[in-house]
Order: sequence, then C-alpha cells, then structure tokens
Amino acid sequence: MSAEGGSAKRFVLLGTDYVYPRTTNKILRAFLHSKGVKDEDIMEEYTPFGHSDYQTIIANIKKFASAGKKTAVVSTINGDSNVPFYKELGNAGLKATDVPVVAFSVGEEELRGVDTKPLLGHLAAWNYFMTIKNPVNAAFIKKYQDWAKKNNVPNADTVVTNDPMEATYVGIHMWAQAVEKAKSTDTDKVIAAMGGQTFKAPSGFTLTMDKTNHHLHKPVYIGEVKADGQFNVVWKTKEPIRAQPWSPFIAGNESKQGL
Amino acid sequence: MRTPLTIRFLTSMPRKGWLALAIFALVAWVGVPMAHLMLPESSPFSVSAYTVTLMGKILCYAVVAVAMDLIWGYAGILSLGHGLFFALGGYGFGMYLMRQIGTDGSYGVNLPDFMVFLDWKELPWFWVGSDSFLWALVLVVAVPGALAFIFGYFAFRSRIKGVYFSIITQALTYAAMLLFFRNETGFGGNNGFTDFKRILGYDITSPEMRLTLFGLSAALLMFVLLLGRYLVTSKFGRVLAAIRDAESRVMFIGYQPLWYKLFIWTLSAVLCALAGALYVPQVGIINPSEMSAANSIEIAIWVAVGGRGTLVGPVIGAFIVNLAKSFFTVEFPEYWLFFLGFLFIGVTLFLPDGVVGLWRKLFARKPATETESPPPVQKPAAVPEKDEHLAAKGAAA
Amino acid sequence: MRSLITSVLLGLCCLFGSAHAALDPAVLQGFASEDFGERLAVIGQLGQIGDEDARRVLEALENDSLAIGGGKVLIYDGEKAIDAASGVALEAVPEDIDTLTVNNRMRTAIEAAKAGMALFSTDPTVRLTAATRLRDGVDATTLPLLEKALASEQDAAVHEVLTLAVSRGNLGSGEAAKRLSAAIALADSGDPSVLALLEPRLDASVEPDAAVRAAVADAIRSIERRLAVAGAIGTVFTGLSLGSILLLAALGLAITYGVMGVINMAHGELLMVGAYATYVIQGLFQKYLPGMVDGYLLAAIPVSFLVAALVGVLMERTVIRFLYGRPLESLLATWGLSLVLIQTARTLFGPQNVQVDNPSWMSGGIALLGDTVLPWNRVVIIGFAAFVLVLIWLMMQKTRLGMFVRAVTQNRSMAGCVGVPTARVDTLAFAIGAGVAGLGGCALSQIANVGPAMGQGYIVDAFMVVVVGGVGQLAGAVWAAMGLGLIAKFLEGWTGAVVAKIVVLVFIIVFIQKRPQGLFALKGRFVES
Amino acid sequence: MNKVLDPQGVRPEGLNDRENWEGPASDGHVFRAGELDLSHKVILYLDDISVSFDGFKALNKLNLAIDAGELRCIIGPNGAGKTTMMDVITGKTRPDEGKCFFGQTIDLTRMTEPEIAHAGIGRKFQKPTIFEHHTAFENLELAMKMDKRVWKSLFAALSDDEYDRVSDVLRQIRLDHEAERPAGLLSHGQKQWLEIGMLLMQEPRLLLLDEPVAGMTDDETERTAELFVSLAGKHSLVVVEHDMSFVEALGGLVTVLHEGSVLAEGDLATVQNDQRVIEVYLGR
Amino acid sequence: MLEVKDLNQYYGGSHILRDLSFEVPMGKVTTLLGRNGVGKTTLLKTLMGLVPAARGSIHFGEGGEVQDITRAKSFERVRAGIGYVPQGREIFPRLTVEENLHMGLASKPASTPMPQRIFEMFPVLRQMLGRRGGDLSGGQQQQLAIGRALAMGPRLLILDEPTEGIQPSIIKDIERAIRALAATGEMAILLVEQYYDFAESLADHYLLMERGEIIMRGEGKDMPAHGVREALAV
Repeated sequence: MSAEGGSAKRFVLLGTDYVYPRTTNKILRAFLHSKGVKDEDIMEEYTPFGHSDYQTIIANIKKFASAGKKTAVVSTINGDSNVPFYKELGNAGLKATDVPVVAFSVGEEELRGVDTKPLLGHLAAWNYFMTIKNPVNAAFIKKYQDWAKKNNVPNADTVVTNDPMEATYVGIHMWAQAVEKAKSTDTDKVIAAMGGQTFKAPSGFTLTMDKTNHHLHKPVYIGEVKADGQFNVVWKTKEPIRAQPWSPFIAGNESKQGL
Repeated sequence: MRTPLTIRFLTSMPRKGWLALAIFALVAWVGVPMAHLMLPESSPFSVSAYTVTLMGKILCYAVVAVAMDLIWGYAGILSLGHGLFFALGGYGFGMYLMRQIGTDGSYGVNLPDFMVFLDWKELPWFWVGSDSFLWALVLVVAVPGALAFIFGYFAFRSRIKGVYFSIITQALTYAAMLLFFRNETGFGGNNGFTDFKRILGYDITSPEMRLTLFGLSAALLMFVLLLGRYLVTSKFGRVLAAIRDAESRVMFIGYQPLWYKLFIWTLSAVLCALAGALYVPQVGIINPSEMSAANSIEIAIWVAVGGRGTLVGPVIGAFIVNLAKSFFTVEFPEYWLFFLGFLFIGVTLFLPDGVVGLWRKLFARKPATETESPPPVQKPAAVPEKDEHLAAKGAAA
Repeated sequence: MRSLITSVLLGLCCLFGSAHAALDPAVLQGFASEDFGERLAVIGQLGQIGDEDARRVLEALENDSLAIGGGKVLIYDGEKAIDAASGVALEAVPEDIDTLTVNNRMRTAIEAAKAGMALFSTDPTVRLTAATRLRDGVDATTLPLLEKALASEQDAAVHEVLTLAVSRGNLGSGEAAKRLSAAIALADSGDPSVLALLEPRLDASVEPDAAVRAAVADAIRSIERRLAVAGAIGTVFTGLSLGSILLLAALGLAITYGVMGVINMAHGELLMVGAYATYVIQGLFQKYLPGMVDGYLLAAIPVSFLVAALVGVLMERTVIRFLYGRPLESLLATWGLSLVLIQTARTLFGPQNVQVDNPSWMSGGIALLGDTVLPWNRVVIIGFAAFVLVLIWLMMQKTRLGMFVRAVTQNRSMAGCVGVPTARVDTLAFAIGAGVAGLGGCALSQIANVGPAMGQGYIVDAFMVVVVGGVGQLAGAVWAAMGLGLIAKFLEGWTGAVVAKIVVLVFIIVFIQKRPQGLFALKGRFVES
Repeated sequence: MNKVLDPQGVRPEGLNDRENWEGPASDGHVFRAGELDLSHKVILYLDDISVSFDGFKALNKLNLAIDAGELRCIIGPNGAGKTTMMDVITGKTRPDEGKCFFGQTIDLTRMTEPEIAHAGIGRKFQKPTIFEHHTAFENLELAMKMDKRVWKSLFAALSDDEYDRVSDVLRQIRLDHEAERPAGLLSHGQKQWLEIGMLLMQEPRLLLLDEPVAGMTDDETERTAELFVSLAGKHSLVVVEHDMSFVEALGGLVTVLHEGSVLAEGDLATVQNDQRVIEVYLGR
Repeated sequence: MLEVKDLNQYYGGSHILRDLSFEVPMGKVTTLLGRNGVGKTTLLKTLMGLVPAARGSIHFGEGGEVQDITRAKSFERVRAGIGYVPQGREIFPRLTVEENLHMGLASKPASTPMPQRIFEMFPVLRQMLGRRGGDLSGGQQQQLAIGRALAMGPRLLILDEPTEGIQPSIIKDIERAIRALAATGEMAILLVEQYYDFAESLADHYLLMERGEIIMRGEGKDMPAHGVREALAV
C-alpha cells in the first residue's frame, strides 16, 4: 500500500480452499478494512487443491485491476497450482509492475519446478530466504547441500533451502536445548523448558521462543523473485517481531492479545 | 426347499461356518478385551491400543469389502463409488462427534472450529439435530441410502451396466469429493472433521470406548456376513445371480431387474455407510480424501484378492491387503505402490478367484457346490477367446 | 509515481534536441544511497538525459547488473566491471562490489524513462510500445509531450495509440471542444480503464457541457459493447482451450478404449510418460544444444510419442492382452499398472514436480481488444490438438494398419481369417493409442505440472470425454471435449471453478442416463451382437 | 408400478384411432394394462410396424395377426426381420412407427420387457439363454409364474404345489434326472428344452419361439413338434424356423417374411407353391 | 492339397468331431454335406484355426512343400494360401467395399494389386466400391465375402454355406463363379452345403457328415445314386 510497495489500492485475495488461506484472508480483510479499504476493492477467490486452469481467474483479476486503481494480488495458493497460475499470469501479460503478486506459500523449493521468467518481480513474504547473507546461513546451506549429495537425493546438485526447512532446523535445535535444560525427554518437562529458549538462526537473528504462547519471535522478509529462482530481499523488519496467535484485527480477539 | 424361514436360515450355512462364527465372536468380544485390559504390556499375549484400533479399522474395511462383494461378486456390478458411501456414513456420524466437542474446541465456542474461521455465526440447516445420537444414526443410514437409491434408480433404469456403470460411479464420487473439499459446503473442507472428544459423553480415547467400538465393528461384520449368507442363498440371491449371468432372460421371464439391482445396491451402500460410521471414531478423522478414486478401487482389490462371489473371501482380502499396507508403509514406504500395483495385476491375471479360489483348488475334496457360491461370470477362458472382446464392447456401447 | 513520470517527460521535453553531454558521475552517485527515493530521482535524471549512456545504465539496472564497488557505480556482469558513467572498463573488479537491488517501483520508473526516450525512436515498433506504455498514465502534464509526438507521427498504428493517449489527457481539458473531440475519439478505445475516466464525466457537476456528456455516454456504450465482444471471445477461447486440453488428454483413450475396448486406467500415466519424455529432451537440449533450446519442444513431440508407445507395447504384451473381453478385470489390472508407473517415475525423477519451460516462442500472447489476451501457449495447444486429431484420422483412415485396426475391432476372428496377424495389430493399435497419449502429455507439460501423480488428475476427465462422445467415435470425442470445455468455462464465470466442475460432472452423469451410447452412438444391427 | 413411458412420450395413435381397428369399435373396453381382452379372437396384432437401424429397414410396414390358440410358423431368409419382429413384440426394440397390441387392449409398445412377460408373453431365444450357474430345477423355479417382486423373493419358499409343478415340467422336458445339475453342463438340445420348460413355467398366453429346434437331434426335434402341437389351443404359439420338415410337422399356418414385411401367408403347401416365395426362399 | 487326419474336437463336454479324415484335391470341388448341427461349421473353424484341434493333424500343400498347419494361427494359414468364406458372410460392416476387398490382401505385401478377376466375376462390387459393407444386401455381401477371399489368390478356397439366405439369381452367379474357379485348375475348393441341388451341381467329390463323422463319400456324379439327397432330407 505504501509507495514503496507499489501504492496498491485494490486487493485480490487468492488462495487454495483450506484453513490457512481462509484464515489468512480473513485477517487480511480485517486489516485492509482498518486501513480504509472498502469491500468493493477486495476480491476474494478460492480454488480447489491441484487446480490447474487459471484462465478464468486471471481474466477476472485483469478485469478487477482495470478499474483504474493500482491492484495487488495476495496469493495463498498452495503447492502444485502455483506453476499453472504463474505461467498463465505471465502469458496473459500481467507483469509484476502492473499487478504484483505477493505469495505467502511460494518459496525456493516451489520455484524449482517453475519457469521463473514470467515471475520476475513478484513477491514472497517469509521469515527466511536462502539468499540472506550471514555466516550462520552459509553454514546451514553448506550442511544441507553436503547431506543431499551424500544421500543421493534426486537432483542433489541443485537443492535449495527454504523457510520451512529453516524453521524445522531451528525447532529441532531449540528442542534439544530444552531437553538439555530439562534433563529429560518427558513431554511436559520439555514444554516447560521450551519457553524463552534462544537460537542463532540462519535468518540472521537470534530467535526467541515466546514464554507465554510458545511461538517464535521471527524477522519478516519480503523478497522479489529473481531469474534463478532465488529471492532478492526488498524489505525486512529491523528485528524479530513477536508472534500474535490472535490477530488484533479480528473482532473478539481483544482479550487475547496478551497470549 | 420347503422348510420354514428360520430353519432355512440356520441350514443356509454348514455347521463349520456357525462354529467359525462363534469362535470369532468369542475372540472379538472376550479374548481381545481381556488381553487388552488385563494382561500387562510385557505379556506376549497383550494386545496394544494400536493393535485394537488397527484391527477395528480393518474390521470396518472387511464390512465394506463384503458389501462390495454383494454388489460385484453376486450381482456383477463393479462400483467405483463405494468410498463415497463409506465416507458419507463417516461424515454423518462425524457431525455428531463434532457436536460432542461442544465448547472444548480451540475457539471455545459451541460451533465446530471450521465454522468459526469461516465466520459462520450459527449452524447451517443441515446440521440441525446433529447433536442427537439417534439422529446421527438416521443420517448415517438415510443419506447414503437415499443417494444410492436415487443414483441407482436412474442408472439401472437406463440399463447402464458394466464398465459404464463403474465409470459413472467414479464420476459421482469424484464430484462429491470436489464438493466436500469446498469449505462452503459446510463439512470442514479439506481438513474434514477431527479432534473428536467423546461419544454419548464418554471419553473417546478410553480403552473401554476403544474396545466397545472394536466389539461393535466385529458385531457389524458378523451381522453383514449372516445377512449376506441369507441373501445369497435365498431366491433373491438366485435371481440376482441370474441377472448377472443373463439379464435379458430374467426380464423375459418377468422379473424387473431394476428393483433387484436397486435393492442390493442400496443395501450395499448402507452397509458401507455403517462401516464408515464405526470407522471414523476409531481413526479419529474423516476428510474428503476418503472419497478419492484410489480408495474406491482399493476396495475392489480387497474383494478380488480374497475371492469374489464368496462371503469369507472379501474379509480375508481386506485383512491381507491392509496388513500388508501397514507393514509396507512403515518398513518400505517406497515399495508400497509397487506391491499394491503388482497385487492388482497379479490377482487379475493369475488368481481370478482370489485366495479362496486358490484354497479350493489346492484342497478341494469336493467341487464347490454351485448354489452356495455361484462363480463369477467372467471366468478366464482356457483359450483366450478374443471374440468376446467385441461382444463386451457391444455391451458397453 | 505519476508525478515522477511527468517530471521525466517534462525534462525530456526541455532537453529534446539539445546537444548531449557525457554522464556526470555525480548523478549516478545517488544509486549508492540506501534511500529508494534518491535512486528513483537518479532514474528520473537519466531519463531526462536520454542519451545512449543513460540508456545503457538504465538497462544495466534493469538486468540486475548495475553495482556499487570501489565507491563507483559500475556495470558488472559477474566477470568484468565497466564504469557506468564513462563506459570505460575497469582493470580490476573491486572487492566490495555489490549489485543494486531493483524493486517494482524502480522497474516502473525505468520503464517510464525508457518509454519516454523511445517515443522519438526511429523504429515505429519501438514507438508503438512506448506509446502504449505511456497511454495509461497520461495526465495534463504529460500531454504536451504526447501531443508533440502525435504531431510528428507518421505511422498509423502509433498515431492511433497516441490519439487515444492524447484524448485521455484532453478529457480533463478546460476547452469543451477539446473534451468533445476527446470523448468522440475515445469511443474507439477498447480499454476498460478509459471507462473509469469517462464515467465520472456523465455527472453534470463534473461535466457542464451537455454535448460532451452525450458524447461521453456514446463513448461508454461503444467501449462497453466492444469489451463485451472481447469478453465473449475470451470466454469462448478459454473454453476451446480447455476443450483442446481435454481432447489431448482423451484422444489416446479414445483409441485404446473407444476403438479397442480396453479400459486403461493407466492412461493418465501414459500422459505422464509423454510429459517426462519432454522434460528429458529439454534437459538434453539444455546440456548439449544450449543454442537451440527453443527448439526442444519440436524434438520432444516424436520422442514423447515413441516413448509412450513403447511403454504401451510393454503394457499390452505383459498384461492387457490377457484381459481382452474382460473389461472389469482390465480396469483393475491397468490401475495396478498405473501405480507401478507412478512409483517408477517417483524413483527415477523424484517425487517433486519437474520444471518444463515454455519455449520463448510460446510465451506471451496475442492481445485482442481490451483485456483479452490469447496466450500463445494456449493457441499453440489448440493447434496441436487439431494436428494430433488429423494425425490420428490419417492413421486410422488412410493407412493399412488403420484399416486392419478397424477390421479387427469389427470382427476379430474374421480379420484373422483374411490373414491379419490380430495379436500384432492389437499391440500396434495399443501402441498408437499410448503414443497419442504421450503426445497429449507433451502438450500438457506446457501448461500444467509435470510430476509423478499428474496422470491421476486427467483420468476421470479423459473417460468422461470418451464416454460422452460415444465409444469408438473420434468425432464424438472432439465434440464432447469442446462442449465440456465451453460449458465448464461459461459456468466458471458465475459459479467458480469447483462448482463448475461439479456441475459438469453431474451433467455428464445425467447425460449418460439419457444417452448411454454417448453423443454419437453407433446405430445399426452390428452393434447388437 | 414401475411404468416407463416410451421414449417419445407420445401416445401411440392406436389409442385414439380405434375406428380403424379391425372389427367394431369396442367402446366398452377401457385401456387396462395386464388384462387380456380376447373378444375378437386376436391375441397379437401387429399393424404397420417399421423399424430401421441406421437407414436399414429391418421391418417395413409389417402386418400380422395371430389368433388365440393358434400355432403359427414364420419362415423367411436371413435378414427378413424375424428376430426384430420378436424384439418388437417383447419390448426389446421400440418400433419407429406402427402399433403392436396384445389382445384388444394391451399396447405392447408402451411396456417394459418384464411387464410384457407378466402380461403373458414368453419368449425363447435363438441361442438357448438359460442360467448356466443355476441347476435345471432352479432355472424352472425362477421362471415360475408367481409374484416376482423383490420383497417376495427375499422371503420366498416353494410350496408343495409349486414344487410339484416344477417337477411336472421337468418330466415333460425330460430333464427329471438332471434336475440338480448346473444347467451349463447340459447338452445343447437339453438346454433348448430347458428353455422351453422355462417358458412353460411362465404359463404364458402367447409363446414366441425363435428356432427352437436348432441343434437338436431328430428325435428331440420330433418330440418338440409333438409338444408344440399339444400346447396349441391352450396357448398361442409363434414359431420361427428354417427346418421345413419341422414346420410341416407343426402343421399350422405359415407366414413368409421377406425384407421386413409379409410376402405370403397360408398353409405350408400354398406357401410352397407361391411363385414369389419360391423365388426368394425355397427355390434358391 | 488339404489333408485332414483323425481330427477330433470337443465342445462343452460333447464330442463334436470324431476321427475325421479326408482330402481336398487340387483343381476340384469337394462338397461337404450334412444337416444342421452335425459339426460342419466346427470343422471349418478348426481348419481355419479359430478353435484349436483337440487331436489329429491338418496338412496343407502340394508336392515337396506340404506343411503341418495343425497348430498354426489363423493368419498363418491364410498366408499359406487358404481363403475362407464364412457362414453368414462376416464382412466388415463399417469398412467400405473397397476396404473389405483390400482386407483380403492382408496377408500380402501392401503393394499387391487387386486382381481384376473379382470384378469380372461380380460386377456389382465395382459399382459399390465406396459403400459401407454393412449397407449391402445379403447377396451382395456374399459376393463381397467371396471376392475378399479371392483377392489374395488362394490355393484352397473354403466356402461355408454360400447360398444361405441368398436370392436365386445371385446363387446362379456364385455357382458360375465357383465352376470357373475350379476350371482354372489352380485352386482346390471345399464347399460346405446343406442345399443339395447346389452342392450336386458343383461337386467333383462329396463327403456326407453325420454326428461328427463322415458317413459317406464318393464322386460327385454318384451322389444321386448313393442316395445322398435322401440322407439329407430325413
């Protein structure tokens, strides 16, 4: 919505029909309302899993975008459907400069199966990108690539790291730390020891587990797709931010903000 | 032939059959509960919670297999839509289970969680009454039954049979799966129902509940076997087999095959639904993937492996395939599809009568009497008679 | 943003025709700033300079090859570095070199700057692109530039675009006459964004002149009419496109099931084989013939046919031939085959989807009026479906093998009794069907995912097409595929994709009840036997 | 109950067009399915029946009337339309045009196969179609005239009377020693007889027999002729046959079909001397 | 040309062919007579390899090139030189007449020309070349079936009841054609018939079948004397 982000005034919330996109878009809609965006400037659309024919939807997006205001797409399309979606987007002539797409579930791994030419400039929001430059990340990538080669993973020479992998990596280490602290693998004791654990993550920050809600405090990055299937970080938070399991933009969650 | 019904029912099965049934009942209702509750975990005869649930699950599958066999083995109609009826039964009972969660869900509201995130403020009309156990039972039987009846009525009335019927049942199931994947449909979309807490107020994870569900599954299987036995030995069963072998002849002697097929088809669907209703509380989840084409076709392979046109065959097949699945997916997950794939091919090519047929061939003292279990129509000819190929096509066309 | 373009263009206006100066390194230093605003300003300045040096820098920036190193702004291609200001190559690449990040906002600015420069290019196509690019963002301040360009423009196409652009600007003019002619000119537009400009002008408080209001109303009607036509064409096109995909997915099955009567549940996996064959060919081209990568698809067509046909031969020889005349058993056995094929693909290529690129000649599309774009890959696939159809028709009707296949289908034992090796014909016919499925897979790889389980998604659709069309009827399959594609797309317009699909499936189920023989039933006595 | 309207959904003209009916217009008769009205002695009436497949006219304005109790032979070269005619009568094929009445009131073109069977028409196919996996006894039992609805079948048990009736027919068709053998194992001739037996169990008013003695031994053929002759009077029989000696043995009226319509009709001698018949059939 | 020895065949438990032995000599018409159901068609199906022989042998050929075809596949027998005109014609209904005739050349290389003799014999086929086989009348179909069998120039022509359901004028044509073919001396002909007059007028040799056995055989001219007509009539 900022000038930096393209000053979008209309939003297409496009997702695969399951819990995550539904919930995300519910929060997004509430957030957009709070910023004064009207319902008529929000188009919400869901496709089934594995949907592969995006012709009609893209035509609808174009129509929606042609109403004169700058339009952005927030995509929570999951998995396989992304390839046909982006291919269709490119072929229909919608460039990132016209209608940028911000994806919440497209990462480096997903882009391995995609011809990235038509995607240049589209965006993704994650807590980690492989392109982040810091020693921890370099070591992390190296370790994974070595492992993949050693274990003959198909296409081992082109393996990539991504946010979910980083999250798992962090999670396992924190669990190990908590086990050491609790001196037990008993679930309840480990849970008790989990809160407040910290770990120097490949994302370049030292992450902390929230003491009350056991979510991680993480940085947020926005990256633009590059031709090689990697992301160019174009925006990031200054420091890790606290996770809010109950969105403040949804009515009824006011009492839960401390959680 | 001129004996009263009850006697006929009793004599419809040889004494050995009744004995086997009694032993099975004893094991399921006394042996397993005792082994699960009383024996310490260290005992070699102890039955773990995992095993009870696994067996309970496979018993439900066995019911589905027998139901499938009634329609495929005895009436020659291969359904690729039984996964749908199974799932509908599961959804019917799942609605009740969801309501039993009450305010224990993650939003703490007296609405299923998925409705909360969809911003629904109240239950949609088709959920009305779903908090009643009895109404849930009605739903379990009535919805799949009505769907099967309506679909079957139109399909059989149009004389759709053979592969055509199989393909449109698959289309039906596929359409239903797409429908249930939608969140707007009101059944939890992709995630379906899960996180069940209790049945009739009792904790669903307690050993007693586990054993009760297991015992009920065993009871349902026995009931289905007895019912099947009665049906196939009755005149109804003979008409059914006659329809399978020569439908036009049956019509010309004055039977309306439509109603016969419709009866067995609807019954089969309802039995599947009952199995589904028992299955869901045992595995703790129901979602639309139960309606995928692969699931329905797998049911057919249970029947084929065991031996179609027999009642015990499908039970054996369900156990063999599902135990193999449990084994492979744990030990060699990458080979499971190879195993299943070759099982499909091998059984159709080399074991047309399944394990039971093999058993009979190997240990036959006397040839199987025809009245007991008419063999399936399409026996592989010793000489591949390719002319049939055309005939079959004509029939399909 | 708009003001930025304006400033670029105004600058251009002033500078146009003046002697051009070398680039001042100080101008470029702004790129070193962390602040995007300053970087944008530099782009604006470069646009004003508008010479070859400026263009070079802008292009470098666009291609991610502008970098800061050693305190200078450099053009860096990964090996050697050139001083951006002077164009002189540096002897050594500085150690601290860091590529400049471009975001969408900068990209937009670059494009605007370049378009402004290009408006006076000698190449009419370049001018056309530039004019099109500038048309949407026109306002009162950019108007003079466009008017100037319009005045000197000779090329008709560019002239037309510029006229529309100028008219958009003039719509807000103080002179009623200008507004009137603008409104009249805009009636020829097919751009929906013009509607957004025109609609407020219907209001008397915005537009005091009644004549202009009437012209505006006319223009709106005319544009809407044009958009409606374009929209309808677009929907029909998407329907045909979906139909041709269904057809490609089903044609192989129309042979194996329709003609030979084999219920091949592994048909989807034959599509997958074709798609993976395409993927492998692409890989080989990338490795050994990188210069001809765009031609890989042409090579993939015969290869995907042959590979799938070979798999078909194997299937027929090992399993299917023992199951002729037993459709339900062949259904189960071929389902088993499909599982084996899926797992084989998984083992060979990994469980993830693999990347199959569109050749560059299949990217982009033909822009019709307004928003309607006919993407090249879809156009090509419609053409390809027609090609495969003709191929099959020729194969079945004009070759000896085709005649044998038809004869065997009609009367197997008699075909043997006139000397047709029926078993071999079966194998060949199945191989052809499988090969055609492979061709389908090759086409599908261009628009959909290529992965081990991709075939499963098509099997239901493929059977529906064949069954609705009527078994044994190629023409039926064509009508069914196109019909189902169009119905699905028209429905999708107002019910959404899922409901459209469900409705189509239910429609098919009902249709089969009414016409179990499909659209094109074979009639006659010989059907009965 | 489960009445299916004919595909066109149009009432055949015959219902409104009764004044064209042979004999006086029978105003007293209301259309009642299932009640056979033989007031004009005609049990089966085909009027201008035409059936075409893909342009080929299998039946071309065929007219035929069979009297109650009559034994009629239909002969004709292959492709003359004999089997199609049977298909029309039994509801397997719907005629493109024309009327087909059973008695005075039962419109066969509007009924399904089982309804026609219930109305009292039994049919024997050219190739014996019996239930090969059932015993001979069961074959007859299934064919027996009784309530054939699902619910009854579920709880059906044979009464002594019914048992005796099956046994009687088994004796009549000389299969009493083969009663418990699966029918699939019987010889060709025995299968033909079994199918005739099934027809008898149905107690039909009209029997349609398509080449009933094909593949029978001479002895069997002779006995079949005797059986048919004995059935005539009580039942009406329409026999399609090529075997002229068999036709002669039956001794009834003979109808010659050719290219979908009646070429000649009369006793065997008349027909055999008809020039047109000699041309197309006998004198080949 | 064709030598059948001790041929046996069963079908569904009943013994259909019992120790059949006979020969079909070159350049002659051998007629096989018998009533319905005596096993004639089963015999021909066994000769064509449509059903495997249970016991016995079938040899085909002349002089030094006699081959054992007892186990050969149908198309191999055709390749060896046997042309077959089945009962009920069995032309390919959805192929054109021309294609049907070309099917007769299936055992030959694709370049083999269509012998014009067929059209001389049955001129009607030339007029009907573009029509679908299924649209022809019975008689025309019969001529087509014979033409199809003749296309590849067989050394043995087997005809199964070619007069069945055919109008007299065409029967005359067929009779003439068979006579002409035999007269060339290049072909052995096995004619299976129930229609006595037709068989008698063509037969050089005759075989009479009853219950799977050949109960009478002899020269064609002796047929009346041997009482074959009476044996068929019963």
